[in-house]
Amino acid sequence: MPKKTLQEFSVESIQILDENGKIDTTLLSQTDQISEKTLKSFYESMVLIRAIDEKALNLQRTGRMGTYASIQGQEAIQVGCAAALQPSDWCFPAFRATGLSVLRGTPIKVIYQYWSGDERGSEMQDGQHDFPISIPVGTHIPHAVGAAWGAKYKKDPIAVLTTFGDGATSKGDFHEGMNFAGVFKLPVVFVCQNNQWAISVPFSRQTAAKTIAQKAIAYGFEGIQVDGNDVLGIYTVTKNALEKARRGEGPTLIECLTYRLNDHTTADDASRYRTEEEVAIWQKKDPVLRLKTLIEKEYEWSESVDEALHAEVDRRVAEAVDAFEAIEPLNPLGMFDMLFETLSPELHDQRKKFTQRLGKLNKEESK
Amino acid sequence: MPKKTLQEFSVESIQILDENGKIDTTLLSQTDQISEKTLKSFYESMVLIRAIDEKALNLQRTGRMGTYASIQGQEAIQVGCAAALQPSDWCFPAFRATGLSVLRGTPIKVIYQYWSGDERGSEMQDGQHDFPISIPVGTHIPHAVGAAWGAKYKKDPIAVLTTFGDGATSKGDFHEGMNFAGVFKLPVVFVCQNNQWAISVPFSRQTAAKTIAQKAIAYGFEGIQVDGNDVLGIYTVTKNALEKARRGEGPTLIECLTYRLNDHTTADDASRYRTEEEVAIWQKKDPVLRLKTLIEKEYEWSESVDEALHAEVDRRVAEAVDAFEAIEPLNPLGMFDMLFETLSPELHDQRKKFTQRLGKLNKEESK
Amino acid sequence: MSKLSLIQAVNQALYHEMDRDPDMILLGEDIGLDGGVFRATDGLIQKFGEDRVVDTPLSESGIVGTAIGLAAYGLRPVAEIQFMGFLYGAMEQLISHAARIRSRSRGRYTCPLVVRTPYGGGIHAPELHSESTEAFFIHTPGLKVVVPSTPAEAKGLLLSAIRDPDPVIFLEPSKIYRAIKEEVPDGEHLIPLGEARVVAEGEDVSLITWGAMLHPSLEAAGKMAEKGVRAEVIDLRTLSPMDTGTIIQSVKKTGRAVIIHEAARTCGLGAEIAAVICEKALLSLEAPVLRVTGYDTPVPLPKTEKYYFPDCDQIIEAVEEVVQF
Amino acid sequence: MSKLSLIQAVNQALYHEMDRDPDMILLGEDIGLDGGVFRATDGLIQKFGEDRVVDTPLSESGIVGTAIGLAAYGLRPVAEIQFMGFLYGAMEQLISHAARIRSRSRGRYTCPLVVRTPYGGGIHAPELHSESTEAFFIHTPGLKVVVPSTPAEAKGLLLSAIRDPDPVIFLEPSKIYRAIKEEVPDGEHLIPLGEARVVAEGEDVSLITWGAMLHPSLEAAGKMAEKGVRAEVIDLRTLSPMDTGTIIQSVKKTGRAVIIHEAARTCGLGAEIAAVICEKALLSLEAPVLRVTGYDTPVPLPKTEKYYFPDCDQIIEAVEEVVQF
Ligand SMILES: Cc1ncc(C[n+]2csc(CCOP(=O)(O)OP(=O)(O)O)c2C)c(N)n1
Ligand SMILES: Cc1ncc(C[n+]2csc(CCOP(=O)(O)OP(=O)(O)O)c2C)c(N)n1
Ligand SMILES: [Mg+2]
Ligand SMILES: [Mg+2]
Repeated sequence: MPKKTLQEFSVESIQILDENGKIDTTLLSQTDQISEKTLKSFYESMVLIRAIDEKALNLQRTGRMGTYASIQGQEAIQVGCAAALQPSDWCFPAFRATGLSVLRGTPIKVIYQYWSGDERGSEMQDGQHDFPISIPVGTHIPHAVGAAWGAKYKKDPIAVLTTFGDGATSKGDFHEGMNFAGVFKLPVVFVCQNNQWAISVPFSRQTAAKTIAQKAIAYGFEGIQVDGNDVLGIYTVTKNALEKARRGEGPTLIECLTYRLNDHTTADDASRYRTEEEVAIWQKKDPVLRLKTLIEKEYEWSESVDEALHAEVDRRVAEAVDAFEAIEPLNPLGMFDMLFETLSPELHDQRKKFTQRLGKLNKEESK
Repeated sequence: MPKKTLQEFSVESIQILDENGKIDTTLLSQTDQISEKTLKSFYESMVLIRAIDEKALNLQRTGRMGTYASIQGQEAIQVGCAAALQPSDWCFPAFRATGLSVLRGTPIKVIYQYWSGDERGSEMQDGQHDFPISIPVGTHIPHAVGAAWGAKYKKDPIAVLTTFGDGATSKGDFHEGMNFAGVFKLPVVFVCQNNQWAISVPFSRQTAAKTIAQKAIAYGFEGIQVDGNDVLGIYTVTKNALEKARRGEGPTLIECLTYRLNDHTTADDASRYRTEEEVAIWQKKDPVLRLKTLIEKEYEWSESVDEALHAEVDRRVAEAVDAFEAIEPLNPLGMFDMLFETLSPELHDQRKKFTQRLGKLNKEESK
Repeated sequence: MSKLSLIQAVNQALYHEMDRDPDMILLGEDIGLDGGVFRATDGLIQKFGEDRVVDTPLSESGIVGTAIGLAAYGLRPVAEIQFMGFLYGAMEQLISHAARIRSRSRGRYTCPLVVRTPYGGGIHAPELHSESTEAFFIHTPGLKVVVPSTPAEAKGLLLSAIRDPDPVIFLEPSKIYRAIKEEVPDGEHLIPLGEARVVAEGEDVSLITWGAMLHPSLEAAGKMAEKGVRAEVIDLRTLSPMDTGTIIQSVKKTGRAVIIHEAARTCGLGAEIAAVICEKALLSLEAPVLRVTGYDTPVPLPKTEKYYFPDCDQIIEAVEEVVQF
Repeated sequence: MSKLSLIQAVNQALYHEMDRDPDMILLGEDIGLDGGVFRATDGLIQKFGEDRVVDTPLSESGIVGTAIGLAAYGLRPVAEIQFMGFLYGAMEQLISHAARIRSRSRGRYTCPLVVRTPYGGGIHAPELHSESTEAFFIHTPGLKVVVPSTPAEAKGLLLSAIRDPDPVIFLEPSKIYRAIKEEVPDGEHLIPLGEARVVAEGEDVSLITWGAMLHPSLEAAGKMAEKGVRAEVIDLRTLSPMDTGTIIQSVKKTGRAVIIHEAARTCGLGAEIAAVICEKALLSLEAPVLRVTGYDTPVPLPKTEKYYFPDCDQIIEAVEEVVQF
């Protein structure tokens, strides 16, 4: 055997709902059928999370919120993943996942709190098995893997899902986490929102690999690319991967190829590094429009129904903004009280001195 | 395009000299012919580095040297790589590379110095472009990549080679280094000595991938497996990869599938975790024997010539041991003097106090 | 009670707690069949199986990172890092995550994780096998740092560390893994975290130390006693949070302090101790607070490593200096 | 001379040195067309091209690790890490390698690498964007640590850092990137590393600080002057190696010291300074050495971050305490 082929791999790409709002029924029927109701609820979710995002940008612009990372263009991924997940599954999102968090149960108000720099914005609802966002890119991936390991150890019939960007795949944590998942065959699904930019760094500068999906080959499990603006493809692929995970058949890497339509965050100016033409191309592939085209065609979704949906969504968002703006100030003592289960004497001392200082500061402020 | 194949990959394995000492001439002739002289010099090198290794084990056992990591079973890789490298190339070996270092120019004495805990054991010869060994597994890989980047920047017509074990591929540094090499298309060759164990951890626990070679797919460049006990295969593949690198065609990952015949180090007891049967199988694949069979058959390499070679090698090693044992003690002041180009006042102070202490200690010892 | 070495006491503590708590799992490199490079986990895979004693890939950040996930999920992971010098690869996971999981999630998730690692020098091992950079972790809010100095201490502190609801870096002085044997209580043996131990009482000078350095400090105290100088010797045990009360009380009594640690001098824990003394007991001080420490250089390789670590003579010199000041 | 902000001064220093030294290259995330998230490298890719101003993958350990290789190969890499909190991923490369390349290779290879990173808080950014863990690097033998406090200082110190033959961590106080403008010398402007600067002379108390904290310290000194207390204000500039001489000289004169830093209190550089004072100037001390610092907690998110950092009032309180002691 002087020269032999040891292994052959191929990387596949899936698209169920194309850019013109047309469905590939063969692929769809391989999985369970997606009902009219489900399709409409996907669309409603997308409209909702886009409205939340629009409002966040607006709150930031008007000085009522801090730096914010828009999810526009990436709604299909978040809706597809949320729909594929069970409530009992655990979820470890990266920061560009506002939609996913909302659909997993985080109140809109809490989202705005987080981006306004209020620590209560990281609080989870009862029964919501999500990790709060953390900022260092990619470093939450091993946590998802560890939780999946815990679930496997405890024989809990759940799966874990984590999201991250294309940039995150360059970090050592992506590698070490993926590798553990493969070695221990853990029930975890890695969802890469490949929006082709990491702030100003294009995908081609992030890796010489043509796809993120093929990176799974390095870890001995399956990777697949899906059109990241196709909610049906994402839903189907993610659901299959989660079920496979729950069956004990190990991890999957899903690359959702998409595009970040807005600046990286409100602190960024994308015109410094990418062209309007490129953005325009992707604007035409908008995941929300695409689904709208489908339901208009297939289920007689009318403009008036659509307007009613938008009105209802706007009302919900406005309500959330009111609630957000009515929040009582954050107690700064949390800095001490949330750190350990029990305060050490030294921290107790620091806390005491801080309380005195706070008293003075508050007095001055109220003057 | 609802479902399409984006990419196809295959992982190949090369063997030129098989386990019975037979050469595959088709593969060999694809590259430049390897002359009788070269083949014999490969064999001589292997005998030499095995003798150096044996002596190191002996020095350790008799308390004249510290912990040592044997290279037995892995000689073909080190001889093949050394032969493929040009003196002007740079080399970043991991710790299991005694043979490579010797063939790159490190005096045998200096090898023993290193493993006896003498810092002068990390010194390079004039014109030897090698980095000293460092201990944290895999973390030297980015340095090799950085040097390759430097060479590319300066348009120096050289390549860089780095070696590491299967265990090293699990570290984030492997990932980050490989990824940079791919993105910047750097002149670097990654040689994994996959000896199938990382101390007691078997390859199957290191990664779920079937090969290390396929990990290159994640970084968008070529990976290839070669029989790690076949010096001709290694030489050929490595030489090609180095030439490709020097031509500006980017990096290559070479997985040399081999086996560590001895304990991990002299501080290890491999019988705790692996079977004698497994070791026996690999003893039969010994790279030195294999090459001997070939030259015996093809070039009438006789027992008497072989004995003369061993005698000469033993003489060289004995000479090196004498030189090693005659070395004057290491000056501990190097601790301060080697740290920065200029000592800070505080370090100067510490050095002064240390000199006083040293005076006292030396006086006591000489009593 | 049985007479155990420090490494045996660690092994016994792990055994005891795994037996008691089915949610406790061990993970690390070579901790399974090999029993760990120092044999801390010897026999545990045979007893508890390979789901609970898990050999991992060579991946320190992966070990700590997944252990954080395990802990948050509700397990009690105890990770072994083969040497402290390899913990540097996991710093981001420790600083940015282990230390912050509780506060970031506002108490919803916690991180009851123990990272055990051999630390300190004197074992004639290669570079980065002699690290004592405890100060990194002490300076990281959200982590606890514990260092035992004897076998019985090791068992009692390790059990408390494992049961602690927050992340603990547990540093085992490898130099004395086998150097001392002492009676170690069988079964439950808990030493509370956060309390220093006065090992020897004295009136003239306070020697403040921890880990392997306790032993030359005691030796120095013994020799000084012969010369009529009565040293109080404090073993800190928990470095973070530090038992400032015991330190200050002692220095107020003795008026003199010498701090002994292996770590590099600048910005080591010795600095913090001196600063606290200088802040809280200045008026009691009859002499400068001295530090006997490693140098501000990497630890040399085995041939000359002995010159790096504080020895009994240096401690005596410092004590004489403060006594004669 | 032109009036520049600190970030402009950094930009000018980079420009100046790249123009002078063809072996200098910049690498980091978003430093090319984007000009860096704070615009430190604005315009440089246009001038020097994309071989010399290199956007890298999102990979801090990769950036530092390859920069070490670049430096050893003979280039002068200046790496930008986007925020100090992301440097933790590169700790192993810094501690185990950058700091040791010269000594490990016995001087054969060196590591003339500068790692620039915005540091400190007060910019209303998310978690881990407000770190000031300089003590980690000060405690690492083999690294130098430099922190400028004004635009002119930034230029002079950065140029020296780049020309230094050993690795330098260059921490830029992001809070004052744009807060102050001052005259910055055009062209060559070198401030030697290792020398502190006495910003204000005084007889009654020494305020020792660096980076952004210099400004509230100066403000406090000004207010105290109105009350007749003359504070000497020392800007350390180079934290490692530290200019102990200037500190001791000042404290011997004033008899009182207050150290101000943003970093968490325990095991911060303030501890080292207090310890050095307590060792070398004890008899001159007329009051305890006080530290005004961040708390031993992570920096809160923007809503309450302001409570974390030392302010003028706290400094004044500490000064009053030592003066009235
Ligand atoms: C470890 C780390 N390095 C740098 C940053 C700064 N940063 C924040 S987001 C980002 C780009 C992330 O790109 P990607 O992973 O593709 O996610 P996307 O923003 O596109 O959703 C960078 C560099 C960070 N938060 N963490
Ligand atoms: C970062 C790091 N972790 C752990 C160790 C301890 N250690 C030394 S060698 C080794 C195994 C290395 O395995 P591999 O990379 O396959 O190389 P091999 O020893 O087989 O040549 C380990 C775990 C180390 N030196 N560095
Ligand atoms: Mg992206
Ligand atoms: Mg191996």
